[in-house]
Amino acid sequence: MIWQQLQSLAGSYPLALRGLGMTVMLSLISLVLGTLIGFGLGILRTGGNRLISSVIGAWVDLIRGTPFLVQIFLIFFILPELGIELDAFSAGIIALTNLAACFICEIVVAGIRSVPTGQVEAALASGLSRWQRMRQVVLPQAMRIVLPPLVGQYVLLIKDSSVVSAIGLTDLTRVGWLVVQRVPNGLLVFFLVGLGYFIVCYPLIMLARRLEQRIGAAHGEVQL
Amino acid sequence: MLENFSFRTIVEYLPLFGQGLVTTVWLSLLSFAGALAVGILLSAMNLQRGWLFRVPAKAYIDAVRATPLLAQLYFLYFGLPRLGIILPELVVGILALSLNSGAYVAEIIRAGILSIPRGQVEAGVASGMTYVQRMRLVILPQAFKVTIPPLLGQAIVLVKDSALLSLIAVAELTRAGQLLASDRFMPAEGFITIAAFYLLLYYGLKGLAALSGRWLGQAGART
Amino acid sequence: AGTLDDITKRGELRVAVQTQGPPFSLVGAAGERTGSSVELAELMAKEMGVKITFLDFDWDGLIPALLSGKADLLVADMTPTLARAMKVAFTKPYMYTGSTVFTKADGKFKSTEDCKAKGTRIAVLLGATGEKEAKTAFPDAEIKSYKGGGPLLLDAVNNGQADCGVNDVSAVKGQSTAYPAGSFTIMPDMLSKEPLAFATRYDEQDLLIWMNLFLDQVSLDGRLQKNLDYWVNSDDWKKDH
Amino acid sequence: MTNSSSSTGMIEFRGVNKWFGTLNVLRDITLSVEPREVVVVCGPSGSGKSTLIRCINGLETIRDGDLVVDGQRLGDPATNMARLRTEIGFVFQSFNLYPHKTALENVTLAPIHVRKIPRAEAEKAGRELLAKVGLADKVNAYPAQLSGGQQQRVAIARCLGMRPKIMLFDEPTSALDPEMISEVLDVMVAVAEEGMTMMVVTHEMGFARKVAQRVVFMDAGAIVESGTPDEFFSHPKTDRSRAFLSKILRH
Amino acid sequence: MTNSSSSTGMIEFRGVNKWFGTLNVLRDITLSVEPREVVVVCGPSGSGKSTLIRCINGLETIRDGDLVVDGQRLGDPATNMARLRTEIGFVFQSFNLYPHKTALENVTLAPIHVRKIPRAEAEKAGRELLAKVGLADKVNAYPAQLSGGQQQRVAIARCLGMRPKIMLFDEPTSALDPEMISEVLDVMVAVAEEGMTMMVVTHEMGFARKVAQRVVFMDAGAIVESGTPDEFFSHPKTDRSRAFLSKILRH
Ligand SMILES: Nc1ncnc2c1ncn2[C@@H]1O[C@H](COP(=O)(O)OP(=O)(O)OP(=O)(O)O)[C@@H](O)[C@H]1O
Ligand SMILES: Nc1ncnc2c1ncn2[C@@H]1O[C@H](COP(=O)(O)OP(=O)(O)OP(=O)(O)O)[C@@H](O)[C@H]1O
Ligand SMILES: [Mg+2]
Ligand SMILES: [Mg+2]
Repeated sequence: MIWQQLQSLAGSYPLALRGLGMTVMLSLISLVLGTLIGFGLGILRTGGNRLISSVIGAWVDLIRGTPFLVQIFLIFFILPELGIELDAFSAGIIALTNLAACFICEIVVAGIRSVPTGQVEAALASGLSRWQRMRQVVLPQAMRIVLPPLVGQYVLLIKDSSVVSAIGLTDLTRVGWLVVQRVPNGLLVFFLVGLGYFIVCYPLIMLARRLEQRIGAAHGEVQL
Repeated sequence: MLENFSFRTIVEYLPLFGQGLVTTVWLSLLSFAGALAVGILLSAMNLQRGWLFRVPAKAYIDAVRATPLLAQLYFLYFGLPRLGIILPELVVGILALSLNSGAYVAEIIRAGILSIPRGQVEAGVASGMTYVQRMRLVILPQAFKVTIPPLLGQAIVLVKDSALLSLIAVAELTRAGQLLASDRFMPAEGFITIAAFYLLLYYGLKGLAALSGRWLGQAGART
Repeated sequence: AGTLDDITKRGELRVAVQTQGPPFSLVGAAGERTGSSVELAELMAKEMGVKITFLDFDWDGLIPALLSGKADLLVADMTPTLARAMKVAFTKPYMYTGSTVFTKADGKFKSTEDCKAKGTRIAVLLGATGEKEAKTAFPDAEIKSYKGGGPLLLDAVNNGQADCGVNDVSAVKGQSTAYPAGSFTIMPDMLSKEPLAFATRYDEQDLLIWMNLFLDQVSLDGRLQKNLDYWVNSDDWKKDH
Repeated sequence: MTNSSSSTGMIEFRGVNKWFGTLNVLRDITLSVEPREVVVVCGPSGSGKSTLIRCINGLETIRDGDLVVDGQRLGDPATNMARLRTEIGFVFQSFNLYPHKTALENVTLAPIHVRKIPRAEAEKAGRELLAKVGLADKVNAYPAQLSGGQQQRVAIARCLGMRPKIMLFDEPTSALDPEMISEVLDVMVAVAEEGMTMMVVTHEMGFARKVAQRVVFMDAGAIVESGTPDEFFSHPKTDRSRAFLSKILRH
Repeated sequence: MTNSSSSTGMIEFRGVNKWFGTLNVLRDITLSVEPREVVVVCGPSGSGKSTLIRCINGLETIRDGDLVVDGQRLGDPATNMARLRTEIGFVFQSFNLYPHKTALENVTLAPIHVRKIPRAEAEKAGRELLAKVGLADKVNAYPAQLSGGQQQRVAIARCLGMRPKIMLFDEPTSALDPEMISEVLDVMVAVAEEGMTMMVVTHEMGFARKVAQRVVFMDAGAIVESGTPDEFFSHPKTDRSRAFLSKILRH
């Protein structure tokens, strides 16, 4: 029986590849955009302007506090009532990018706040501009704090991208659900789905670890 | 969908949402407690110098982070019975969430600990504190402050992930909304109500995080 | 202009489907979309003289897709309950089915009566009509509502996480074929008789009238019966997909 | 120079007060430092010396009184603080080196990014400066790999590298041995002689005697006495300063 | 005392070498400090003084040679380092106060948790110690709210509070004004007279003359000269130390 199931599974590989491709495309685009926007929001949020900071804060709270499924429904099904018609892929990208940006914003804010004030003072005292202070002094040190949760977030987002199947995109998880109807071995099918995600996520985790070590070495790593 | 939005139906379903909310809350609380325990254990293993503990901890953390909760849930729910272990749905659910979130928590804690300046560790060492004392008195209190925001983030992720448990027949908040959507074909009412409840939980968690931050943080911010 | 005019102008019929599994809607080994409902929808588009576009949603997205106008009609094995009909317009039923009880073949639950024992664990699908019927038919049992499709129920019963399953009889028959023959006992008696219908919106009266006429026509000329015989009443489809 | 004042002082405190909560850490400070003047600030620990000079480049804000630096009033919306700060060098009591940058990078960061000096040139100058403070062989070391005195010298070199108009030093030789102190002070003297305005918090009385035009003695947030080094060391006017000086001399 | 050695030295370096990468920071150090002896270590910046005393409580590991402290050989598996360290007080060059604890909590943390002294008693002793170093009014301040010199005094009080057998000070008065230096040194002298073994990295020659039994002069990782303060200051034996001393005296 297992043999027959495997055979049947093997036949589904074009579908699986399509799903994997969709997952990779969706997450890649929205992670890149989300990171850029998220860093921007994080920097703006710590920038000292009360109004900007609280508007961003409220938005981030709203997005972090509600299920992604609902967000994607609002973008895909409700926005048209306001005259904004989007195809499923664009809606998925917008929803995922927004989600990524909001989570990354919080991570960046926490990282920036962790840099000792003496560092900012030193940068102030040598007349670095606000942006130079960020770029040269604060962000590089904040990255130590930011990197691990950032990668955690990337990986979570790659997995969150599966929610887009609710608006009709066939991603890797959806492929799993489709295949499991013909090959009723959920354990096997979802093991393979898991493997697919692993192939995408693991290199990312490894990359982060390498970067972390490089940063850590320069700082003189803590020996506990 | 919005023009015929029916608050009346939502009110009719409120008891169901209430039950779901209660389940989500206690389920998430237990799971997060579990995740903290798993995370602390894993990060302690991961920070050891010898490979004996570090390597398995790292492998576990990577494997869990790199695969979706859905697959893990499947593995626990349908895989364990093949090994002769049949657990009730709720137990499997809490177990899955704890084990999953624990891996993320472990990374968060590790990052927090590594952010403590080396001098702090040395000061503890020099006054003859044991490893545990150093951790408890010097490092963790400082690390916790850096750690609270990402832990809050993880808690939120966990609360929302708990919706996946409806897959294995656990009746939580999301399911209440789905019922409204499928019995009455009122998806907008169902899902927007869920969102409102989750937002409520989110602000609750945020308040807790702020409280614990103040409690742990006190005034010693700079240097 | 009516919906039918729009469809003609567009040259495209947009049909929301849920790929919930054989025999109604499935994705074949080669990735092709097929099944009883799917073929009926294709037939509809052919009669309209337009091409068909399938929008594939999961259960959560299905109704929003129809209500928001992303799709013209909704083709799934959906029971037209009166509560649901407050929101969407159903066609007349095109077939009747019902929920049935199934158990693991070598288990100790041999009949529907066995499943009524106190504490029996009954697997049902979240939100499906089977869920409600199980509650009335098995008042003493523990109802477990799963989400994610019929095969999951079979898996749960097969693995021993539930003692009995309740689901649409055609779905159970279609989906159990993926297991070795004789894995499950499917009870001959049905818990209920329920119609299946297509759904559209109340603001699409012209389309609704057309679809009802379509159903009349295909049942008169036998094309409906042919479809059901191939997909639902036999295993013939398995040879081709 | 929109908000220039009548005085010619490079740094002008006029009735400045500052509080930390209930602690009046600067009391009615009035002090004018002329261009090219070198002022040494001394006084007991906790008397407000660091706070005083931190105010000058706006790291601390003042509650009342006026503080005018290089003709620009601090706290005035028209004052471009970032611009002003490029003209003020600062050496922190706790160094505040950038831990993620090497010694050389610490020194060249501001010249390259603020002064827009070409990298190659800035690095050449940086190397020379580091050599001057005896760190030719530590150019590529990170702060965590440097001894306390080496870190302090990097901090001094970082400040000198900006070639500002005003230099503020907060105990710049505290971590140095006597030998190194005199070398570093020599570097500072050479800079002072090029015509820079300097305020130095230090207890190196040798340095005070040699280069300072004025010594300011603070206690409990107030300026108790201010005069030429000769006056101050030989004829202290107040009991407080006499007591302070007697400890130095005894010891 | 399983691995006690024949010698009676409280701290015994025997041919100790240490490398940082390619840098031989400690070269063939052989040095024996008797119980109750007070040794002053001096030498130019970067000569390895901090590294030397950091080795004694095992903050740095040595590559070869033996280091025996209180009869226990470091690096020996039988040595309980945590136990040993409770007997060794250490004042860091960079203070390393706990930023999340008040001054008093910094002082009482180890006595309460390591020495298991009842909290009330530890706090009473802590308050007294802080008063001795002139910080009676800063008991509840956090490190970030203290001036440099105040932080350093908390660090010294924290070390004294443990009442260890051996005390190691790394430039304990670098951030203090001369007045405060003499007060803090008086506290240290009082402690020394109670019979503690002390190694003090300092350039306060006044302190050296007054309490040290021995002065050790280091350069480039090696001990160049070692002798009584009188010998060292009046009749330095090597050119290197003569040059070093001439700078101190000149300045
Ligand atoms: N972690 C490290 N990695 C590499 N080199 C180091 C490290 N720590 C110290 N060094 C180097 O070792 C040498 C001795 O350092 P040490 O801190 O012992 O000097 P020191 O005598 O205490 O100087 P100071 O009086 O300036 O504090 C210095 O040249 C320093 O650059
Ligand atoms: N952030 C703060 N909050 C509260 N009090 C503070 C703060 N910073 C400094 N103080 C207090 O202000 C006073 C002056 O501090 P300052 O750092 O200016 O002293 P200082 O003269 O530089 O002393 P030292 O020579 O020890 O460095 C001290 O009593 C200190 O405790
Ligand atoms: Mg100061
Ligand atoms: Mg040192």
